[in-house]
Amino acid sequence: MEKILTKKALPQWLIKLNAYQIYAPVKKENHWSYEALDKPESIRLDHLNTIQSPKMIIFPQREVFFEFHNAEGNTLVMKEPASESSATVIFGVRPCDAAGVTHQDKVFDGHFKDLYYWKRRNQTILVGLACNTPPSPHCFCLSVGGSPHSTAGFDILMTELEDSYYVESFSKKGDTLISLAGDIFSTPKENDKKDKEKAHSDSEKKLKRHIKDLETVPPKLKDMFDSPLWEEESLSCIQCGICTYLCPTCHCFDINDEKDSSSPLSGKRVRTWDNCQFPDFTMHSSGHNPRPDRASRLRQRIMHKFNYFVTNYKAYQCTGCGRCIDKCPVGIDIIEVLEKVRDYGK
Amino acid sequence: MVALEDLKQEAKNVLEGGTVKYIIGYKKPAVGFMAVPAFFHKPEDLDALVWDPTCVHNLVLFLKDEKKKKLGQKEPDERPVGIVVKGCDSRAVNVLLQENYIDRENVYILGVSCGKTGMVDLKKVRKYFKGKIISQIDFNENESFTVTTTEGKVEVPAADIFAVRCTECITASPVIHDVLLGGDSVRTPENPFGSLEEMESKSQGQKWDFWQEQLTKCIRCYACRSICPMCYCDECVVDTINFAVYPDTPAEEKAQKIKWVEKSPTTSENFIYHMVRAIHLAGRCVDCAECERACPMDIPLRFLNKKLEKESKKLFDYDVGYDTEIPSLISSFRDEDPEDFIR
Amino acid sequence: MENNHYIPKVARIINIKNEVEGARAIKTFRTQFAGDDGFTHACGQSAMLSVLGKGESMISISSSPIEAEYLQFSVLKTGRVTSALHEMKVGDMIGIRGPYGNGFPIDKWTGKNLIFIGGGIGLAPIWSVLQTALGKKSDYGNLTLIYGSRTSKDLVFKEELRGIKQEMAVHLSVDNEEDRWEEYVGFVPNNLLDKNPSPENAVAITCGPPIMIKFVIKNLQDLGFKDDQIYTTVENKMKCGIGICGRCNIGPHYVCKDGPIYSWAELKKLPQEY
Amino acid sequence: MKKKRIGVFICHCGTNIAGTVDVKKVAEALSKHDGVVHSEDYVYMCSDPGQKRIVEAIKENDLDKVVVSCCSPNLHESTFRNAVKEADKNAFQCEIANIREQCSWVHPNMEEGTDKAIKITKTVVEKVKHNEELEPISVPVTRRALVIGGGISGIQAALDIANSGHEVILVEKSPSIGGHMIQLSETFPTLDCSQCILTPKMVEVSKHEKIKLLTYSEVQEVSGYVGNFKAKILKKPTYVDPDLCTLCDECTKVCPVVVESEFELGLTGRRAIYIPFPQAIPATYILDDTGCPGLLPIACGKCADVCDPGAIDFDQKPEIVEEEIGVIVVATGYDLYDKTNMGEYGYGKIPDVMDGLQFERLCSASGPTNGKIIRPSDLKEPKELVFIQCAGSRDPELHCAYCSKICCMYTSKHAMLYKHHVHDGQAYVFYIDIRSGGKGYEEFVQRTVENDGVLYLRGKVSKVFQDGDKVKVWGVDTLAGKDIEIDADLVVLAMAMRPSEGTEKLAKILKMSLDKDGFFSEAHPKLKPVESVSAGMFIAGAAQAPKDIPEAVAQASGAAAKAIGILSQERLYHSPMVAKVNKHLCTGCRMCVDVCAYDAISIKDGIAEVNEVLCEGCGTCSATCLRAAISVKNSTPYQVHEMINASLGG
Amino acid sequence: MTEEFEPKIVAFLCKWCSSAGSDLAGVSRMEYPSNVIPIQVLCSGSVSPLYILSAFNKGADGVLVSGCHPGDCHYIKGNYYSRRRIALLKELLNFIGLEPERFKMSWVSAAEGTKYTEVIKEFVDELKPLGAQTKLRRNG
Repeated sequence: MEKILTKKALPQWLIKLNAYQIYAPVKKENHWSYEALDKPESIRLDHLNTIQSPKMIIFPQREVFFEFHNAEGNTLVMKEPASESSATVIFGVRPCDAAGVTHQDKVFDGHFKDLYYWKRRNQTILVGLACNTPPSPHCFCLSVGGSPHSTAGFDILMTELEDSYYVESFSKKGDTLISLAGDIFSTPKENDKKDKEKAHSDSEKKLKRHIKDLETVPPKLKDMFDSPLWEEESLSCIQCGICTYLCPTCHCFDINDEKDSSSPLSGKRVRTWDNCQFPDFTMHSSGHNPRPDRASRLRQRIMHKFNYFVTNYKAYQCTGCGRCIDKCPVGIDIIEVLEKVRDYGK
Repeated sequence: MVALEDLKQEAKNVLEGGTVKYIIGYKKPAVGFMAVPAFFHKPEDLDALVWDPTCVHNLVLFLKDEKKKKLGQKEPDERPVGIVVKGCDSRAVNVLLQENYIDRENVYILGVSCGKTGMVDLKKVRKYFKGKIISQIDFNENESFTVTTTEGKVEVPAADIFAVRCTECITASPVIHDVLLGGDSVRTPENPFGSLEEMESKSQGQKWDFWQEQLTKCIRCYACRSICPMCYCDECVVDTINFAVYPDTPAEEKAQKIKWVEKSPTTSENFIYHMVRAIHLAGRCVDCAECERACPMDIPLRFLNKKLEKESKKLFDYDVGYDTEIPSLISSFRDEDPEDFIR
Repeated sequence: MENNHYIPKVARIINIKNEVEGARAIKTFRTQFAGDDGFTHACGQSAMLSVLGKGESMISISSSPIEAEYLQFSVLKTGRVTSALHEMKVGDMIGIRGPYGNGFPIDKWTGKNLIFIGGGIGLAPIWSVLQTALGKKSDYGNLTLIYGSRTSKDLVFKEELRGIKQEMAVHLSVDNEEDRWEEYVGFVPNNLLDKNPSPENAVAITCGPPIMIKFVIKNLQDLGFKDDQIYTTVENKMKCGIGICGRCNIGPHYVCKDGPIYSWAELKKLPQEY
Repeated sequence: MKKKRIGVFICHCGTNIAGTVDVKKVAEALSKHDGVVHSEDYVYMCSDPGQKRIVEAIKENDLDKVVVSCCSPNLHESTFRNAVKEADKNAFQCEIANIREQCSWVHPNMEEGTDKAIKITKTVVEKVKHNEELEPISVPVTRRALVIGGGISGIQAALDIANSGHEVILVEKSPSIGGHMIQLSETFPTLDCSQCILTPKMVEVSKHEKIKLLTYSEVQEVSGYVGNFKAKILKKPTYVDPDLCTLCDECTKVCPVVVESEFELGLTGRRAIYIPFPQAIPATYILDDTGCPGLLPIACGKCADVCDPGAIDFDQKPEIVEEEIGVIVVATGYDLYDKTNMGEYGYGKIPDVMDGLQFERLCSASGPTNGKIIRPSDLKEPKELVFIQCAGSRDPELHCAYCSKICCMYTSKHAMLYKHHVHDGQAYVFYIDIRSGGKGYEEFVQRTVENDGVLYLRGKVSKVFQDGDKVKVWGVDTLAGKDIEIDADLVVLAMAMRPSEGTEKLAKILKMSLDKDGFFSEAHPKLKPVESVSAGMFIAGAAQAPKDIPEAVAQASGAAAKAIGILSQERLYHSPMVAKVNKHLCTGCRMCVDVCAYDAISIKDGIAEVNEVLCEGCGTCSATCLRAAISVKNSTPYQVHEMINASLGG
Repeated sequence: MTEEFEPKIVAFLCKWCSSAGSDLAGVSRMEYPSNVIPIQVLCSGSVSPLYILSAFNKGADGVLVSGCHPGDCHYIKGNYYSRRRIALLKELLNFIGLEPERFKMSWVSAAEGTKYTEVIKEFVDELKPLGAQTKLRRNG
C-alpha cells in the first residue's frame, strides 16, 4: 500500500492510533531519544540519531523472567510476571535501526525461541522514516548492506517530501495502521513517486562515510585471530559498554537473581543486557578468563559482527548507524578498524 | 600559549633519547575534529601529535592500564611513560601519587598549559555550529578560539563553546611536570562552584525530580567509571562477581561477593551506583569531568562530584591534587570539622 | 508461556554424596523431578541448575540416559551457586532446565574400543557415556578408563570405580607418592603413555583441567590417534544455555548449544578462547 | 561443607523480657528463619539450667552456631560464650541479641516489642551465620620494662616496677638522674627539702639489682609491639670510668675551661670536666667534650694527668645499647618556657629578671649562693622583689593556652622563702587568679599573704625594663583599678611548663601521639590517664601535662602498676576480631595506615599488612578503604549487609 | 481510619557509647518508639557510606549513625573520621533530593540514655510525616 500524508495531518493519524502504545523520537537538551508519546501534536520527525535505537523498547535492558518464592512445605514457586506489553507502534525509526531489529530477530529465533523477545516483537509495529540527510555524521549504512531508505524490518516506511510524507506499507499490520485513519491519506501521484525516488537517490549521495570492499573483511578475519592488530587498536579502549549497549544489533545479556527477601526466600530472575567489553562477561568463577584483556574483547566485538555472525546468519551484525563511533569516549572508529583489517598485510 | 612544535620537540627528545618507553598524547581522528588519545612508540610517529582545545581527554587514565600491564610482566621495562598533561589532569597525577598508585619515576610529564581558555565542550560546539562541518579548533592568545569550518575560519568567544568546568578551573597550568609548555597560567574564576548554584537553590522535590530523570536514564555502561583515572579498583561495588580471583581464593569468598547494587538499571540501583561513585571520589576527583563527557546518556555527572568537591573545600578546607604528602580527605580530620548536623 | 526455556523445572534432591572434602570440595547430587518432566538427555549433555536467589550454573549430567530414575550431577564448589548447592540437603528443591549441548556421538562409536581419559572433576561428563557403554557392553569393543587426580582424596566416584573394575580396565593415578597407593604415580598424560592404548579402531574421550587435556591430546597423537579419534569437552561461562546470550562462544560456535563435545579435528580449527 | 546449623535461645529473664515480648512467638518465628534448626525459650537462660540447655541443645541438634536473645551483650556475652565452649564449639560461634535493654524494657506494647525482638534476633542470626571460628591472639611477653626519663616520675615508676621483681632499664639523657626536682630548694606546701627527700630514692635506683641505669643516654629507635619491644639506646661517652672515679675533684681544679652550669641554670659556671651536682647518681665526674679544648687530638689532657686512679679515658666512644623490653614508661618531664620568648619582660636579657627554677637555685642551701638571696647583676640583696605569674601560660594568642598548674603554688612558696631570707624586703606577686587546689595548698597561700605580708596584685604586667640599677615593672591592679609602677631589684617569672626538649622527636620514635600543646596524649582523658594510645606504652609525670610532685609520683605509680599488669603475665591475649587484608584487592594507598589509631597497619611490598597484636578491631580502616580490601573479622561488610537486610525484614 | 505510618529505622550504634547509652535507657525503663532496629558496630568509624546507602536501598525510611562524643571515642578517633565521611554523604543525599531528615547522626555517650530516647523520638516524629522512603528503595 502506498499513500501520501500531509505533514500537517501527521498528528491526526497518531490520534487515531490511540489503541496503541506509541513511541517516537523526542528532542532533549543535547540529544534525541525514543519516548512514549503522550501528546500526538508534539511529534517531530526531524530527528537525528536517537541515543538508543528502538532496541530499548523491543529488547528492554531489564526484563523479569519470573518471580519466585519458597512456599510452605519446602516447595519452590516460579511465576511469570503478568503481561505488561500491549500493541506498540514505534514511529520515525531509521532504516539502520530497523535493520538492527531484523538482525536481533535472527538471533532470538534460533534453535531455541526466546519467547520473551517474541512476545514484544510480535506486538511491535515499526513505522520508519527514510533518511533524506544522514542523521549522524558517521552514518555508513550503504557499506553494510543497508541504505538510507531500506525497507528491511519495516511495516511502514515514510519518506519526507516537501509538505508531505510518502507512506509505504509492507505488511498487514502496516495496512491496518493506515486504514485506521484512511480518510486523511491520499493516493500518491506520479510526481510524488518521482520525488520520493529522487529523495532516496539523493540521500545516498549525502552519506559521508563508507568502507570499501567490506566483503573482503569476513574471510580475512578468519585468519586474524592472533593478529597484533587487536592490541594496537585497543590501546585506548577503556572497556566501557557504550558501543555495545547503544548498538542496535548487540543482543548479549545476563541473567541474575534479585532477592527481595532471604528468609523466607522470594525474588525475581531478571534478564539484563550484558556486553562483551566487560571483563566479567566471560570470566569463569575459577578466575580463568578466556578473553583476559581489552585486545581480546575488541577482537570479539569485531569478529562477532563481521565474521561469526556472517558465518551463522549470512549478514554483518552491523547496520552502519554510527552510534559506536559517535559515542566512543576515546574515538575508536569501527570503520577505521575495519579498514585496517581490510588492508592488513597489504 | 603552547607552541605545538615545542611540544613535539620535547616529546621527540625524550622518546628518541630513550628516557621514556612511549608517549601518551593526542592525535587527530580519521574523521572529525575532536582529538583522540594516541600512543606514540616511535619518534617519527610524533608528527601526528596535536595539542588544541579539543584535547579533552584526561590521559592520566591510561596510567592505570600501564600499571596493570606492568604488574603482569616478569621483567617490565622500568622506564617512565611520557604523558601529555593539562592542569586538571596534573592534579589527577598528584592524587595517584598521593595514593601511592604510581611512583613519580613512573611518569615523565609533558605539561601543557591551557592559557586563558580551556577545552571545548563538544555539545556546545555542535549547538553553536549546527550542521556545519568543522575541521579544526585552535587556541588564541586571548579568551577565544579560532574555529575552522568548510566555510572558513571564525573567532568564537571561549565562553560560548568551552566546557563549564574550564570556566571554574583554577589550575590552567600543570601543578606537577617534568617540562612545562605554555608557561604558568594563573586563573582566578569568580566563583569556582558557580555551576552548582542553580541546582542548590532548588527545592528538595525539584532536586529529586531532576536527578530521578537524569539517573533513570543511566544504562550502566560504566563509561563514567571506565574513563575515570581514579576508578582503579580491581573490583567495583557494582560488579556481580569477584575479579580478584586467584587459585587461593576460597569459594566462600566468591559466594559472599556482596550485591550492593543489582545489575538492573532501575532508578534505585542507578542511584546507589552513582552515589557510591561520588562518595568514593570525594577528595579525589579533580574535575576533569571526563565522566560527564563520556556519558552517552547525557547525564550531568559532574555535578555530583563537583558538589562534594565544594563541600570538601567548604567544610574541611581540602584541596584535591596539590599536595601529595598529606593524607586523603577521608583519611584525615580536623578537630574543628563541622558537626552542626549531628544531634 | 509454553516452551519457555528460561523457567526451570522443580526437582528434589534425593541423594547427596561427598566425593571430595576440603577447599575444592566435590559433591554428587541425585535429583528427581516433581512431576512428569519429559526430560531426556544424551551422554555428555549438561543442564542449568538453579538455586533460586543465587542463580544458575551449567553442570554436566553424570548419570547415563539409560538410568531414567534420576539425574546425577557432580559439582565442584567454586562460586556463588555451587557453594549454595553444597549447602543443600536431601529433600531440598532446586531448579533444572535443559538438557543442553550436543552430547557425545556414541552412535558412531559402535564396535569401537573406547578409551576414557579423565582428571579430577572431569570424570563427571565422561561418566554418563562410560555408564552407557557399560550398559550396552556388547555394542562396543574394549573399554578402558585412565583417571587420576592430585591426591587419592581428590578422586571422585571412588566406590563406583572399584565396582566397574570387574567390568573394564581401570587405571588410576595420583600426582605424587602416597602411602598405600599401589597404582600409577604421576600425571594422567604420563599414565596414558604408560598404558599405551592402541589407536586401532579406537576413540579416546578426554576431560579434565585444560592443561591435562592439552598434554593428553599431544600424547594421544604421539600414540598414533588421529584428530577425529579424539574427543574432548570445552567449558565456558554460560548464562542462557541456548545460544543467545552471547558469552560462551568460541569463534562462531556457542559452546552451550554447539558444544561442549568436540572432536579434536573440529576443535583445533576454532580459536583458543576457552 | 554442610550448611551451618544455628540454634536460637530466647530468654524470658523472668518477666523482664517475657512481660512485654511474646517469647514463644519469637522462638516460633525464628524457627522458620533460614539456617535456624533449633529455637527455644527459657525462663532464665543465664542460670545454670539455662546454660545446660544450650550445651545439650548443641549436642542434640548438632548445632554449629548459637544466638542467645537476652540482655545486653555487656552482661552475659562471656557467660554464653563459655557455655558454647563447654559444648566443644568455638566461643565466637555465639552471639547475643539484646532484646531486654534495647527492646522489652523500653517498649511496653507487647505487639511492638515482639516484632522488634524478632527482627533484632534475626539480625544477629545473620551475623553469627558468617562468623569465623577465632581463637584469642596470644603473644609472649618480654618481662622487662624501659623507663624513659630519670626525674621523680621515672625514678618512682622504675622503683615500683623493679620492686615487683621485673627488670627495668632506666634511661636518662643528662649525666645524672634527679630531674628538675633535684634542683628545687624546698617543696610546697610542707617546705621540706627537695634534695633530702629525693636523694634516697636516687640512691635506691643506683643500688637496685633489678634496675639498669643508663644515664647520658637517649632512646634512638623502638620497634615491635606490646610485650615485645626492641629499643636501641645511644650511650654518649663520659670519658670517665665511674667505677674508678673516687670523686676526689682534682680534675676540676686543673681544668682550664669554664662554661655555664646546666644544673645551676647559668647562675654559675662549671669546668669541662665536672660532676653535675654533689649528690649526682651515678656518682661520677664526666667530661663534656663540647667544652673541652679537644680530645682528638688531645689538646690539654691535664685532667688525666692529675687523675690518680686513671679513671679518665679519652678513647671512649658512643655506644649503642640494644634492649628487649615488654613495656615502656615515658616520663620525660618538662622544661620551662624560654624567657627569650617574652618580649614584654625583656627577652631574658635583663640580668635581674630570672625564672622560677633559677630562683629555686638561689634559695637552695646548696645553690650557687649557698642559699643567700642576692641578685645576679651586682650580688646585692634585693629589697623589692616582683613575682609575675602566668608568664607564658594562659595566653592562647602569644604563648601557651593552658594553665601550667604549679606556678601559683611555687610563686607563693618563693615569696614566702624570700621573706624568710630577707625580712625587710617586700615581695609583690602579679597574678590573674590563684589556683590552689590541693591538700594544704590554699592554707599555704593564705600564710604567704597573711604571715609574710606578700602583696598580691591582681593584674597583668605590661612591661618590664631596665631603669638604672632597678628593674622597672609596669602593671595594673585590676582590683584597685589603677596602674602600678614598681622599681624592683629582682623580678622572678613563673614561666609556663613546656614538654621537655626532644619530646617531639621521642614521640616520633615511639609512634606516640602528642596533644595540641605537645605533651604526650593519654589514651582516654578520664579512664585511661596513664595509658597511651599505643598498647604497652604508658605516660608518667609532666610529660603528659603540667603537674606537681605528688601528682607526678601518683601517676608514675599508676603507670608502673599498669606496666606490672602486663609484665606479670607470661603471655598476652588479645581479641582476635582484628582487621584482615585481602591482598588481591589492596593497592597500597595507605588510607588505612593514616586512619589507624594504633599504628597497626603498615605497607609491605606495596600492600597493607595488619599487626594483629596492635589492632583493636575498630574497623575504621574498613570503612575508609575504597577497595573493600580490609575488613574486621566477624564484622565484615558481608555480615553487615546481611544484618541490614534482616533488620528491614528481608 | 487510616493507620499511622510507622517508619522503619536502622540504627548503627557504636558498642562503647551509643549502644551502651541505649542500654542505659533500657535499664532506666525509658519508653521510646519501637521503630528502630539497632545494629551494633564496634565504632562509628566503621560505618561505611555503603552501609547507609544499602539500608535505604533495602527499604529503610530512616538511618541513624550514632557514636561517642568527639574526644571520647573508645578507639581514639574513629568518630572523627565518621563525622567527616557522614557530613559528605549527607550533603550528597541532600543534593540529590533525599529528605535530609531521613539520615541522622548523633553523639550519644554511655551515660546519655535520656538523650538516646530523645534522638529516637525526634527521629520518628520527623519521619512520620514524610511517609515511606521510596527514592532509593529497590523496586520502589
